[in-house]
Amino acid sequence: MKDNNSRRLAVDIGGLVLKNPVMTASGTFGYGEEYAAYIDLSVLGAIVVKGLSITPREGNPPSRIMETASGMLNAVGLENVGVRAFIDEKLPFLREVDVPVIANILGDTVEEYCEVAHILSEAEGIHALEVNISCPNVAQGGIDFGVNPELAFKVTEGVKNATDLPVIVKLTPNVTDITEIAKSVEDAGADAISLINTLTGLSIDIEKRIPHLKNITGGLSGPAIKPVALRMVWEVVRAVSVPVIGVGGIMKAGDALEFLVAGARAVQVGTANFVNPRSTVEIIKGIAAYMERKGIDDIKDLIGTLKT
Amino acid sequence: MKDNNSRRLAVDIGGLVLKNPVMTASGTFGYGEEYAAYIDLSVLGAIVVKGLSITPREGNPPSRIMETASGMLNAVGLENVGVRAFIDEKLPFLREVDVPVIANILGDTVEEYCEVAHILSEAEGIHALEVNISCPNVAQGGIDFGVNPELAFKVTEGVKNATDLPVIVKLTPNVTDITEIAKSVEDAGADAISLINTLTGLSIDIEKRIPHLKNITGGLSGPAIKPVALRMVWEVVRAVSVPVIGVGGIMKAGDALEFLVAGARAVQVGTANFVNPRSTVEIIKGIAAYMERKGIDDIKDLIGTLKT
Amino acid sequence: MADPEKSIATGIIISNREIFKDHFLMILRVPADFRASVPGQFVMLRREEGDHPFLGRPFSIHSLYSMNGETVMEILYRISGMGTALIARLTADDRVTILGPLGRGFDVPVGKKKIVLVAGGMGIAPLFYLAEYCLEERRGELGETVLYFGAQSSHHLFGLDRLERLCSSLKLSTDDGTFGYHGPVTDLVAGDALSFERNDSTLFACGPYGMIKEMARIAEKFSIPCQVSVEEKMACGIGACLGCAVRASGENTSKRFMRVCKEGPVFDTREIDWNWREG
Amino acid sequence: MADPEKSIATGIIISNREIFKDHFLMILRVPADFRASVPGQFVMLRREEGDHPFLGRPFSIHSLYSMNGETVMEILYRISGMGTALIARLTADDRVTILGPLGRGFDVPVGKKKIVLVAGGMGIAPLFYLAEYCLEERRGELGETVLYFGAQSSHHLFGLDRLERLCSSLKLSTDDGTFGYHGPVTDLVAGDALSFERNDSTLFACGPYGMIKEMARIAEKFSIPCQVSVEEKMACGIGACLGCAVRASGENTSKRFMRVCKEGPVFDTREIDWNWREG
Ligand SMILES: Cc1cc2nc3c(=O)[nH]c(=O)nc-3n(C[C@H](O)[C@H](O)[C@H](O)COP(=O)(O)OP(=O)(O)OC[C@H]3O[C@@H](n4cnc5c(N)ncnc54)[C@H](O)[C@@H]3O)c2cc1C
Ligand SMILES: Cc1cc2nc3c(=O)[nH]c(=O)nc-3n(C[C@H](O)[C@H](O)[C@H](O)COP(=O)(O)OP(=O)(O)OC[C@H]3O[C@@H](n4cnc5c(N)ncnc54)[C@H](O)[C@@H]3O)c2cc1C
Ligand SMILES: Cc1cc2nc3c(=O)[nH]c(=O)nc-3n(C[C@H](O)[C@H](O)[C@H](O)COP(=O)(O)O)c2cc1C
Ligand SMILES: Cc1cc2nc3c(=O)[nH]c(=O)nc-3n(C[C@H](O)[C@H](O)[C@H](O)COP(=O)(O)O)c2cc1C
Ligand code: FES
Ligand code: FES
Repeated sequence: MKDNNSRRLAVDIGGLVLKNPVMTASGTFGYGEEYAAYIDLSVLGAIVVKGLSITPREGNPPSRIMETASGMLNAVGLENVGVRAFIDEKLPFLREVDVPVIANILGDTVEEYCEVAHILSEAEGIHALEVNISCPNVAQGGIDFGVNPELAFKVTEGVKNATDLPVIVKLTPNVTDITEIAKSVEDAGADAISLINTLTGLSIDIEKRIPHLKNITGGLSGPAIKPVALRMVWEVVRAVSVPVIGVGGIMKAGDALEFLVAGARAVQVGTANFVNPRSTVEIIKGIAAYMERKGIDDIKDLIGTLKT
Repeated sequence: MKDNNSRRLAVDIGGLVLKNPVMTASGTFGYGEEYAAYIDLSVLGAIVVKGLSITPREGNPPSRIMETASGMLNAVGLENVGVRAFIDEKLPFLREVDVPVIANILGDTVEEYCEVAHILSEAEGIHALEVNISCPNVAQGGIDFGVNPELAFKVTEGVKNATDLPVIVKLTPNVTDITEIAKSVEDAGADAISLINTLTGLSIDIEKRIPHLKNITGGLSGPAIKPVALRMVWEVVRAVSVPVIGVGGIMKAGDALEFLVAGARAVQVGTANFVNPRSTVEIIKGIAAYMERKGIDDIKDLIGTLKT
Repeated sequence: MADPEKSIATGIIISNREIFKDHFLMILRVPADFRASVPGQFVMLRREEGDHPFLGRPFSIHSLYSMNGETVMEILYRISGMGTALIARLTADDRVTILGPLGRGFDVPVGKKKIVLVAGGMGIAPLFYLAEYCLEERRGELGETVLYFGAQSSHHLFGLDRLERLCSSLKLSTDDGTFGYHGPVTDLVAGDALSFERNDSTLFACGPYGMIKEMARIAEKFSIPCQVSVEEKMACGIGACLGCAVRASGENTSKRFMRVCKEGPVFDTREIDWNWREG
Repeated sequence: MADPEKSIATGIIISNREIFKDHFLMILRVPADFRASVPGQFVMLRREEGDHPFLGRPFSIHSLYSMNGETVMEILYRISGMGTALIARLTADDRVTILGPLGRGFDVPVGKKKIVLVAGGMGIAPLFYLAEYCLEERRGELGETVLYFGAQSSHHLFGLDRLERLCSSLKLSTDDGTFGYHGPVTDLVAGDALSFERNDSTLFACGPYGMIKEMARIAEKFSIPCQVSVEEKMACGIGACLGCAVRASGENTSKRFMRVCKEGPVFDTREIDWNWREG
C-alpha cells in the first residue's frame, strides 16, 4: 500500500496489517468518537480504545489530573463502560470507520482478563487485543501483574488461550528490568509488546499540603517520560523477537521517528491528543515527509536502523 | 539556630546538623569552587561533591549531555579526580568555607567503596559520606549495586564498617520497589537515605540515526522526573525510620517544599544549578518566606505533614 | 463528520489587560466561522508559542460578537496558577490556539419568565454572556433578568455599567462589606427565593464550589430549577481523558461519574452528587 | 569571593534580526558593569520568560562595546535546533538571562606581528570580536591582521564591509564557488602557510569540527601556533557538570578530558586529541 507521497508506511503487528505505524494510546482517545470532529479517523494506523473490564468501573474520585513539567499525572483509575456496553454502544460507531480497532483490556484476576478477551473475540469489529498488565492483581494482594514475570506470563497465556485475535501485551515501566517481563510475555505467546504505560508519580499542593490527586499517586505521561520510554523500547527490541510498539511522550513526527529508529514497529500517541487533537494526523504526515526527504521508500528500511 | 527571618531551619541528618535543609546534589556542583563566584557557599545546608573513586576516572567520551523536555540526559560517566587528588587539591578550598561537606563515593567493588570511605574518613573536613550505589558491580557482571537488595546491603555494611562518619546511601529509581532497597540499606546501618539518582533514558538524533549521547543511554534529571522522585520519597519515608533526603527536579522553593511536606528531612538541588547558579540560595530564601507566610516557626513542624 | 480543519482555531489577541489585581480581560479575534456558541460553553485555550503550559486551560466564553466584520471573543479570567500566569503575559498580536466552543451550555427554557443569575466572583464570566444572550436573542420572550453578584470586595464588582444595561436589576454583595450586602451572595438569593415564582423562574449560577453547592441547596429547598456551571481540572476538554469527573446523583445509575467537559460544564443541580469533592 | 549578584546579568534585546536564512544578529543592552571580556569568551544565554529551552545555550561574544553610555553586546548565531529557534523568536525589549563572560578566550601573544584569523561559517562570530580587539586594544603593537573567511555560499559571507575596516586583508572562499576561492577555506590557508613567518605569526580559527581539525593539521605541518575555539554541548557553562568534555592530547596526563567551558573554549591545537569525536 502506498500513501499519497508514494511511500510505503504499512507495518505488520502480529498478523494485523496497519496502513501506517501510528495508533492512538489507550485511555487518551476515548472510544474514538470523541475525535471524529477533529480528524478523519480512517487515516489512523489503528485506534486503541480505553481499557475495558468485565463490569463497568467508576474510576477514582476527582481531582484526577494535574499538569507537571512537560507532562501530566492522571489517576482516572480504570473508569470504563464495561465490555458489554462498549460492544453495544461504542463499537457500532467504530465499525463504520475503515480503521483497525484494538481493545485494551484489564482485570483484577487472570479469569477476568480471559473473560473480557473472550467476549471481545466474539464481537465483530475488533482487530486485536492489548492487555494492560499494569493492573493490581487482587488475588495476589494487589501487586501489579506487570511487575512480576510469572504473573505477566499467566495473564498473557490466559488471554492467548481465550482469543484468536492477535494479542499485544502492554508493559509498565515501573520495573527494574523491563526485558525480563518482555521475555516472559513473549514466552507466554504474546504476538507483540507495547510499552510504556505511565510512570508512577506524585504531586503536592503545598498551600493545602494535600496531594493534587485525590488518589495520591497517578501515572506520569507526556514528553517528560519520552527518554525513559525510548530507552526501554530499545532494550526490549533487542531482547525479544516479536514486534514492539513504542509509547510515551510522542508529540511530533520527530518523536515517533526516534521510536521507529530505535526499533519500534509502530507507535502510539497518547497525551498529545489532549494538547492537540490533530496530533496523530500531523505525525503520520511528518513521518511520510521525513521518508520523502531521506529517500526512504519503505518504512521497514527505517525501523531499527539506529547506529550505535 | 534561627535564620534572618527568625525561622528555625536546622535539620539533623544522622547526627550531622545542617543549618537548613538545602544541599547540592552530587555531580551538579563540581567541587564547590565552581559556584563561589555566584553564591556565598556558607549559606548552604551542605555541599555534596562529585562522586569520588579510588583512582581518577576519565568518564565517557562526548557527547555527554542532551536536553530533553523539561530535563536533560547526561552520560558524564563517573569522571572524577580520584579521592586522593580531591583531598589534596579540592578539599583545602572547602575547608575554608563554613559549610558541611559530604563526599559522594563510588566503586566497582565493595572493597573499592570501603577504601574510598576509609581514606575520606581520615581526611579533615568531610562531614558525611553519600554512597552512590547506582554503579555497576564489576564482580557481579556489571549489575548495579542499587537494583539488588543484597548488593545494596553489602556495600552499605562495608562502608559503615570503614568509617565513623554518618553514611547516607543514595538510591537509584530504576527499580520495581524502592522500599525494598531502602529497607535493605537501613538494615545494613545507613544513617540516612537520599533519592533519587537519575532515571535511565535515551534520545536519538533522527537526522544521523545515532544516539545523541556517545554512551547511548544516559541519566535523566530535571523537572521532568520530579513526580517520580516525589512519589519514591513518599514511599520510602513510610517504609524506613532513618531520615530521607529528597532529590529530583527541584528548581524552586515550591518544589523543595513538596519534598519536605512529603516527609523528606532535607533536599538536594541538582540540575537547577546549571540553569541558574543561584538556585540553592533562592530556594533557601523561598522556604523561609513560605514558613513566615504560613506561621511555621520550626521546619520540623512542616516536614512530613502531607494530609492524605 | 465535521470539517476537521475548522475545529481548532487560532485566536489573535486584541488586548489582554488587567482589570484589577490578578484579574484579566482578554479580547481576541477569532475566525469568522468560529461556530456559534451557547452561553455556558467554554474553550480550551493554549499559547501558540512554546510548550508552557503543557495542557490547554478551560475558560468560559465571556462574550462573542461581531465587530467591524470580525468575530471577537472575550475571556474573563483570574491568575490562579502557573498556566493562567503565563496566559496573562500575552500581549496584542500574540496568538493562542482555541478548541471550542465545547460542552453543554445553559439551557434557557422556553416560556419561563424570570431569569435569575447568581454570580460568585469570576463566576460572572459565563453569566455575562448569558445575560447578553437573554437580552439579544431571547428578547421579548423572557421576562425580567435579575443578577445577584457577590465578590470579595467592592473593586471585584466590575463591569456593573455593562451589566446594568443587560439586567432588569442587580443585587450586589461583598464578603468584606465594602459594597452592597455584607455576606455571601447566596444569602441574598435565599432571602428573595420565596418571592420567585416556582414555575416561572430559573436559577443560573456560577462561582466557587461552596457557592454553587449552596445554590443546589437553595434550589432544592425552594423547588426552583437551577443550572450551575461546574469546574474540574481538564486535560482534553473533549470527553476523551475522563479527567474532569463529577459524581452523578442517584444510586441506580451505572454512570457514577459525568464529564464536566462533555455532559457539562452546565448541569442541573439535581444531576450532581454534591459530596463529590471536599471543597 | 566575587560579588555574587553581578555574575548573572539580564540582557535586554535591542534588535534580533535575520541577516540571511536562519542566521541572526542579536544586539543586547547589558549591565554597565558587565565584566570586561576577552575575545573568544562566551556567554550562556537563556530566555528569561518561560522554561524553554530548559538549559542555557552557549554563544561566543561577537562584539561588546559602549554606545550612548550603555554597554552593548552582539551575538551572531544560527538556528540549529529547538533552542536557537526559540531564541530567534525574541524581539526588541524581550529579556534574556546571561551568564558570563565565561571560559578562556584567545591569547594574542605579545610581540607577534602577524595575526591570521580563519573563520568557517558561524566561526566568524568570535573572530570578528578578536579582529576588533586587535585593532582597538593592541593597535600599534601588532602587525597585520589577515582574515580567511570561508562559507557555504556567497550570501553567507556577510559583514565584509565591517571586516574590511578591521583587517589588513580578506581572503574569501565558498563551498559552492559563488564567491572567492571554490573550496574549503583551509585550502587557502594551507596554500599561504609557507609564506607565514613561523615565529612571528599566530593562527586563530573557529568553525565546524572538520575545519578546525584541519587547522590543527596545518598548524602542526607548518609549525605555526594555532588557537581554536571548540564547541561541545554544555549544561552549566561554568565547569560544574563535566558535560563539555574534549579529550586532551598526550598519554601521560592524568586529565584525559578538558572542559570546553573552563579550560577552553579556546585551546592551542596541540592540547587536543583530535580523534576525540567522530565529526
Ligand atoms: C468549564 C470551565 C470554565 C472555566 N472558566 C473560567 C473563566 O471563565 N475564568 C477563569 O478565571 N477561570 C475559569 N475556569 C478555571 C480555570 O480553568 C483555572 O483557573 C485554570 O485552569 C487554572 O490554571 P493554572 O495553571 O493557572 O492553575 P494551576 O497551577 O493548574 O492550579 C492553580 C489552582 O487552580 C486550580 N485549578 C486548576 N485547574 C482548574 C480547573 N480546570 N478548574 C478549577 N480549578 C482549577 C487548582 O486546583 C489550583 O488550586 C474554568 C474552568 C472550567 C473547568
Ligand atoms: C563556546 C561555544 C560558543 C558558541 N558560539 C556560537 C555562536 O557564536 N554562534 C552560533 O550560532 N553558535 C554558537 N555555538 C553553538 C551553539 O551553542 C549551538 O548551536 C546551540 O547550543 C544549539 O542549540 P539548539 O537548541 O538550537 O540545538 P539542539 O536542538 O540542542 O541541537 C541541534 C544541533 O546542534 C548541535 N549542538 C547543540 N548544542 C551544541 C553546542 N553547544 N555546540 C555545538 N553543537 C551543538 C546538536 O548536536 C545538534 O546537532 C557555540 C557553542 C559553544 C560551545
Ligand atoms: C488519562 C490517561 C488514561 C489512560 N488510560 C489507559 C488505559 O486505560 N489503559 C492503558 O493501557 N493505558 C492507559 N494510559 C496510558 C497511555 O495509553 C500511555 O501508555 C501513556 O500515557 C504514555 O504515553 P503518552 O506519554 O503518549 O501519553 C492512559 C494515559 C492517560 C494519560
Ligand atoms: C551531570 C550530572 C552528574 C551527576 N553525577 C552524579 C554523581 O557523581 N554521583 C551521584 O550520586 N549522582 C550524580 N548525579 C545525579 C544527581 O546528583 C541527582 O541525583 C539527579 O540529577 C536528580 O536530581 P536533579 O533533577 O535535581 O538534577 C549527576 C547528575 C547530573 C545531571
Ligand atoms: S477534560 Fe478530558 S474528559 Fe473532560
Ligand atoms: S558545560 Fe558544564 S562543565 Fe562545561
